Amino acid sequence: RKAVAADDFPAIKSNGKKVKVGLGLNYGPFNQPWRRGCWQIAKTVQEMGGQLVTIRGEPSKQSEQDAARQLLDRGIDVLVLGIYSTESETAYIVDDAHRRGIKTVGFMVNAKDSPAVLEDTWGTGAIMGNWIQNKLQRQGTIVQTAEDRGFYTPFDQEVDMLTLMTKYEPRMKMLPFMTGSVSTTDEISKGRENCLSLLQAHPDPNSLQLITSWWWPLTIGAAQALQQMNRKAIVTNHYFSNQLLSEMASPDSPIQFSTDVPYHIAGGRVGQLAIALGQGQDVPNDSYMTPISFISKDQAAQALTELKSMDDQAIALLKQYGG
Amino acid sequence: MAGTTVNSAAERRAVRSQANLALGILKRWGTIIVIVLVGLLFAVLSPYFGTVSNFNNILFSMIVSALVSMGLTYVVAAGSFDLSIGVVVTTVSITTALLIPHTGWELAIIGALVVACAIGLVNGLLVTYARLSGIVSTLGMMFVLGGINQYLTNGYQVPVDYGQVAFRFLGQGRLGPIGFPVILLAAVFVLGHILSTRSRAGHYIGAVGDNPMAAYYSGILVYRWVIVAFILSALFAGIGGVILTSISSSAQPVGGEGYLLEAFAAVFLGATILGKGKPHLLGTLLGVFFLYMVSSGMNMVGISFATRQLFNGLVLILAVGANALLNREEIHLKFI
Amino acid sequence: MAGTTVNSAAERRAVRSQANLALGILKRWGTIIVIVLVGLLFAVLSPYFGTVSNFNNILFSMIVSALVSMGLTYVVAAGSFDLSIGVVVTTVSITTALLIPHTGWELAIIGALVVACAIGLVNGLLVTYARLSGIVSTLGMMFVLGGINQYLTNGYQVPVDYGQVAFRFLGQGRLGPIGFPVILLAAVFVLGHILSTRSRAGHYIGAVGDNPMAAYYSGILVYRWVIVAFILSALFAGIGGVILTSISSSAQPVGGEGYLLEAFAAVFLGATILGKGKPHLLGTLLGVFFLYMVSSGMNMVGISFATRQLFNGLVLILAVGANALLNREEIHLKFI
Amino acid sequence: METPLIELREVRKDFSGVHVLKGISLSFRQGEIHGLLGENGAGKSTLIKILTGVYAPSSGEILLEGKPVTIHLPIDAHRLGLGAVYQDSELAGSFTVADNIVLGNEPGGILLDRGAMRREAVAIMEQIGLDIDPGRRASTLTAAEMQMVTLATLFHRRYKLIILDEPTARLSAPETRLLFGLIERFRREGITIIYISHRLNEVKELCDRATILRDGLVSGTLEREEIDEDVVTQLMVNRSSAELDISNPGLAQSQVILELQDLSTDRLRPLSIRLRAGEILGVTGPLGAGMEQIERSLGGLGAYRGTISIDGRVCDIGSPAKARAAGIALIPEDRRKQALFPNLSLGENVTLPALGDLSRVGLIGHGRARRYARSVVERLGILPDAPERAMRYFSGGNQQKAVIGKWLKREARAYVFVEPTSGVDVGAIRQIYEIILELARNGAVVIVISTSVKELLALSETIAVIHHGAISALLPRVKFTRDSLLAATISATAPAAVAEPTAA
Ligand SMILES: Nc1ncnc2c1ncn2[C@@H]1O[C@H](COP(=O)(O)OP(=O)(O)OP(=O)(O)O)[C@@H](O)[C@H]1O
Ligand SMILES: Nc1ncnc2c1ncn2[C@@H]1O[C@H](COP(=O)(O)OP(=O)(O)OP(=O)(O)O)[C@@H](O)[C@H]1O
Ligand SMILES: [Mg+2]
Ligand SMILES: [Mg+2]
Repeated sequence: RKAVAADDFPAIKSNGKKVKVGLGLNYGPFNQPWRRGCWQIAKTVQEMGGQLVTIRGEPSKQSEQDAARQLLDRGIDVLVLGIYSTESETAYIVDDAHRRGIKTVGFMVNAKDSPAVLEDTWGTGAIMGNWIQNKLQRQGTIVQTAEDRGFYTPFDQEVDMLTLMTKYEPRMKMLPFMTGSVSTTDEISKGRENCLSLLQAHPDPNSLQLITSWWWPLTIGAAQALQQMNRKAIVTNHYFSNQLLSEMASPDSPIQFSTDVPYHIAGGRVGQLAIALGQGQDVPNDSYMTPISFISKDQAAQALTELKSMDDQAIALLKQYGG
Repeated sequence: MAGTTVNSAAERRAVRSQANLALGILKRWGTIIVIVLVGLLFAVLSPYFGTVSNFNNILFSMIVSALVSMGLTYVVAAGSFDLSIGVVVTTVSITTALLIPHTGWELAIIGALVVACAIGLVNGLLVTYARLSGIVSTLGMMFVLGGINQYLTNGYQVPVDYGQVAFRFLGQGRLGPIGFPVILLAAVFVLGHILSTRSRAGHYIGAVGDNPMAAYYSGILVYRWVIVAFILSALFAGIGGVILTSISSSAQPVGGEGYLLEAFAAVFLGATILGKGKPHLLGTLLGVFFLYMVSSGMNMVGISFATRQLFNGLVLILAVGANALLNREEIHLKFI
Repeated sequence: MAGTTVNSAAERRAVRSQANLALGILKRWGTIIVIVLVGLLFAVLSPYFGTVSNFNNILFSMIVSALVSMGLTYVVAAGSFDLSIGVVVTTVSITTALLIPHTGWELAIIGALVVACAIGLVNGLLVTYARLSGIVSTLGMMFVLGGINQYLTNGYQVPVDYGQVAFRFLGQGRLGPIGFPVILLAAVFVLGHILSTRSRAGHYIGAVGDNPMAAYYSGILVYRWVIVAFILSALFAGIGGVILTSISSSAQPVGGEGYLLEAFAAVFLGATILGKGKPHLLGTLLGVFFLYMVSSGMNMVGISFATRQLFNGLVLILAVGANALLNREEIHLKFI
Repeated sequence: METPLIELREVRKDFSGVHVLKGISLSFRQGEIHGLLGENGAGKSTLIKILTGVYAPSSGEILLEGKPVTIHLPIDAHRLGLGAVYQDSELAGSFTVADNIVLGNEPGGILLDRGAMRREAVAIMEQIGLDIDPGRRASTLTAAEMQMVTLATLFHRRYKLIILDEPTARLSAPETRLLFGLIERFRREGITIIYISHRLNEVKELCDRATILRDGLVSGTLEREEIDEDVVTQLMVNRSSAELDISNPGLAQSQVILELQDLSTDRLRPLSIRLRAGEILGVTGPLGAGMEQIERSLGGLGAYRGTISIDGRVCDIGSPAKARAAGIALIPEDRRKQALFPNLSLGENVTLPALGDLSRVGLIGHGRARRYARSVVERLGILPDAPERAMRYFSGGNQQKAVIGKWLKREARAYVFVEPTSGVDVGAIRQIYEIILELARNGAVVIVISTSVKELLALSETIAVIHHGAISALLPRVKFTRDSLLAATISATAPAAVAEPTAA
């Protein structure tokens, strides 16, 4: 299914002009969605007759910006700006690129004076809220967890969205945000620890109905904690991963609903924008939202197989770019 | 002269003993008192904090961190640093998960711990015979292992079959109210404590850390004991890794690094406990407990991320400070 | 006896000089040779590596890290550790971004750097007069600042108006081919180098770090210089924070912590450079350069994430090792 | 004749290109006490460190009872029955005295038998008449106590050969007696002893033979009866001992500079004394008598009661920095712990206190600093004269010279020297004495706290003997003879002390 705001994406055709697109491969072990995105960018660029120039970096702001600056020296026509650095942080790179006549496009992040494809965080929040409210019939207590605030903006936006939606429901209560440390730590354990003490603090079985985790390792931790204390509560998740989906698929897992950002779709769109920009087609500096995929427990198994096949293709294709 | 030393010694003893009566207790217990007070604070703020089952949860949460920190204690005691312990947890966890399907869980564990010891050995050799700076070489080791972990996993988790009941019991089982891993932790601690207080190894590691030159002159095989310290540190981290694998029925490709800072905090916080002023296992354990107690307490009271960190920091400084201020030796010239 | 001195001394000098010819060069330059070789390797592997603009890129990338590491050098030289430098970058960056709209960029910078010095001062006081362990107290400070950063930003980034041309020039401007911040870095380095080699502060800090007891007996104000070292470290990190704010036209609520490990690697790698065996600013700078050169080189050659880490680690160990093996102290008993 | 216990053949050693031992061939007979003498930096310590596996020789071989042996590590030496107390021996500060005494050879297997450890240590301490609380942390001991504990470590292993590298450097007369007693006992047990010292009289008193090293070579071996000041001095520094004699001509001027009024601490009874410009006060007494209290008070190292005034101004000396500001320079006893920066270069070490004068507009002139360092090194004849070399590479005596060198520049009103010539060779002793007298001549007050009677007689103009924290004798130097002073230091009720304290 698709999200409304995501539907108006322009139809782009290649006018055959050869284009060199620069892309930094800065995904790490936990960033498989990001890799699927890169895969589709590469695929689209190839299909539309463009040439992809990549630099293999590390999953960090620093490395991402380094890669971007290095790409500027590679005779590219278009630079794809990635996910770790915010619009402000890449402004100087964009300015430099434009000075050199290189076009820029943002991938899952806004870029100064450039078009971009965005993760539809608000939509995700809304979808999540929508599902939760229906599920709980708009009454009960819920708690959210995600990585430390400020560490990854989309999470913060989704958390805020859900909090806001809950505010308007008189019979719903949102407990204080449970912060889940950062990706350099053992987030599954962290998620478990947080959830354990949360459950301690709310020993009454119906004092907590639902846990929303916006980052899958924290979700798995939460699920483990529930099992350990054998407590019943619904768990909802954002972001697919093999582990998450296989966990979710298992019947006794409390994970019942999950949203995801279809990076592959976003990647395809970024690829198209890049080609269009490179070929001098006129592209407004607008940001386009990505549709949101969301599944319920019964769809988990199927989603997993899809995901696996996509990952295999992604790895296969990106190998030739040192992925 | 015999005379003079006698009564001077006597005097000193006298002076000391009366001083002890006054401050001694506080000196020994300064940090611990702070820990207890903080605990009470939380107990007051949240009715559910002071419960047995929460105490169990804290213990359960701290297991891996405690093992890593205890291991680090030996290296610090020997006068070096080990930055690779965090990643060792991950590497060993991965090794275990990979081996289980092929060798069964018993051999898998043994194999994984052997790997851990091997890593420790390499660290030790680099720092001694190869004469490398402990910080740089273990940092290098940290990167190397990070890479190896990627090779082993391709960035995916390595699942442990839910059917591995016996293995999963190690991390998830319970004996009565107490989690089985907590018992494991206790056992390891007792062994480690005996090792460091009663055994030759512990004694010599301490001597080397205190004054390598004196140790060397008195015929102690300095290098051997430094290497042993590194092996112990890796081994303990490895045990942590095994238990972590069992707890989460899987091995994650990354994440272990997170234990590093915690471990350092625990060891150096622990060094101030009981007024010892040098790292010791009990102190480290209490240090870890303190850190996890605080974090659990803050979860219960449900305070914001910002306040959480602030509190964390202040309470840490306070705990060490309480003790430092009481232990006023003549001149204080140690800044690490 | 005068006689003997002269000719025995003469002999020794002679012997020394010829020995130098043999080993001396290698000793001094061991690590640097490795650095150069690695550089050449990359230049061979990738046509884009050996270019001026890539060199500029490397310099540009390392600015903040270099500043942080240089600051840390003073603290390590004084015989302590500072784990708060990473977060100081963030705090100062936030302060700058928040102040600019109210005070204009000049005052904002001054204000922010004052804040940095204040943080350093507190660290210094804790470690000296309050007698806290440097590691624990600066770790505590790290948490405290992390909390404060959250309060200041609520986790949102603080933008700097794109209209702040002058301010943004600091980080984004260019003079000819060279980025302006690179020139700033050079300037700070020169000042810092003079400070540590030509000023009394530098010498006293070194003396305190080498033997605090002796320094104390010689009437050197040990505490003062330790505090100065911490202030310098925070100040340098602060300068890094200001430049970072300018480069990214905004202040991020988190992220500075990342510089910490890099800084330690750089300082201890740098200590082995030029066979000094103790931290010095030039060594640190070269150390940082090395780390960033390697990372850039690996970008260029385009190797996988796993290989990348492996290589990183091995090359680090190699660089230090090369030097250690050449500088064969008679007895090696230093393991940090 | 029977095979020597140890024979060294053509032993050479160079430290990364610096040739220190240039082919030493030497043999030690069963059960003899063999003195080893030589100027600072001659290679004595290096030689015995090679013999005990601390360093590896560059070439040459070692024969034990006729059989060639290879000694890689100190533990090998211990196993072969070769024990040593090194010049730079140290204790593990955070360990107890008992732990230190048995360190490296603890009873028990994998697990230590703490009870037995303590018992053994206590037994050893009783055996050698050393009375220190075995439970005390080693870091709380005085230099002399540490030295005695270090000596005690020799007793928990059975040795064929025991090497003592300047054991008396940190001891006062009474402990020296104690030590000689121990050596006597070793001799009776037929243990061979290598005795390194710069004190010829000790060597004369103890040794059956003595070998003199000079500049990395054996310059001669003497039988007992041949051992004689002149010959030895000649062989050591090729100068006659007469040239090295020196004495204080009486440099005291009229005006009082340093005045102590009822100066007292927990371990020092109230003491009042006025010292005039150019006056050199020698202070001595047995270990633990409280000499160190004077140094601690004047150096700002410990709390004191009473007043210390300089040039009539009462000054508060709460810390070394304040002492320094007040114009007092303390040259402490334990050079490695309290005076030297081992990893800084010789140059940096000696220039450190003078940095102020060597800098213009806050910047230190490297050229100036280098020249200054050179001048100091030359003036003290520090060997090797390599200012850029790390301090830890210098020989014990040369390190001591560097410590003195640190204070050449600084114009202080009062200098407090503690054991200024411990471990310094006869040649250098003279130079250091000259420097001290020079300081006095320029109108500074000098206090020399020393346990060497010879030293006090050579330097002092006034001598104070301290017992049980109180002055038992305070007399002009002329009132003392070598023997009377020795007697006075050993017991409080010696003839010299009868004369009522009337000085200054
Ligand atoms: N991009 C978006 N921006 C804002 N809100 C969104 C966005 N996408 C989805 N939503 C909200 O999320 C909720 C579910 O979205 P969606 O429209 O996909 O489901 P639906 O309308 O119930 O199903 P369907 O679209 O079959 O016809 C709706 O309330 C919608 O307003
Ligand atoms: N580890 C070392 N590295 C380099 N040089 C050294 C080292 N140890 C000693 N030396 C040099 O070897 C020479 C001999 O030193 P040694 O300590 O043997 O002299 P010594 O005879 O013991 O003098 P002293 O009477 O002052 O103790 C000195 O010049 C010293 O600088
Ligand atoms: Mg993340
Ligand atoms: Mg010597």
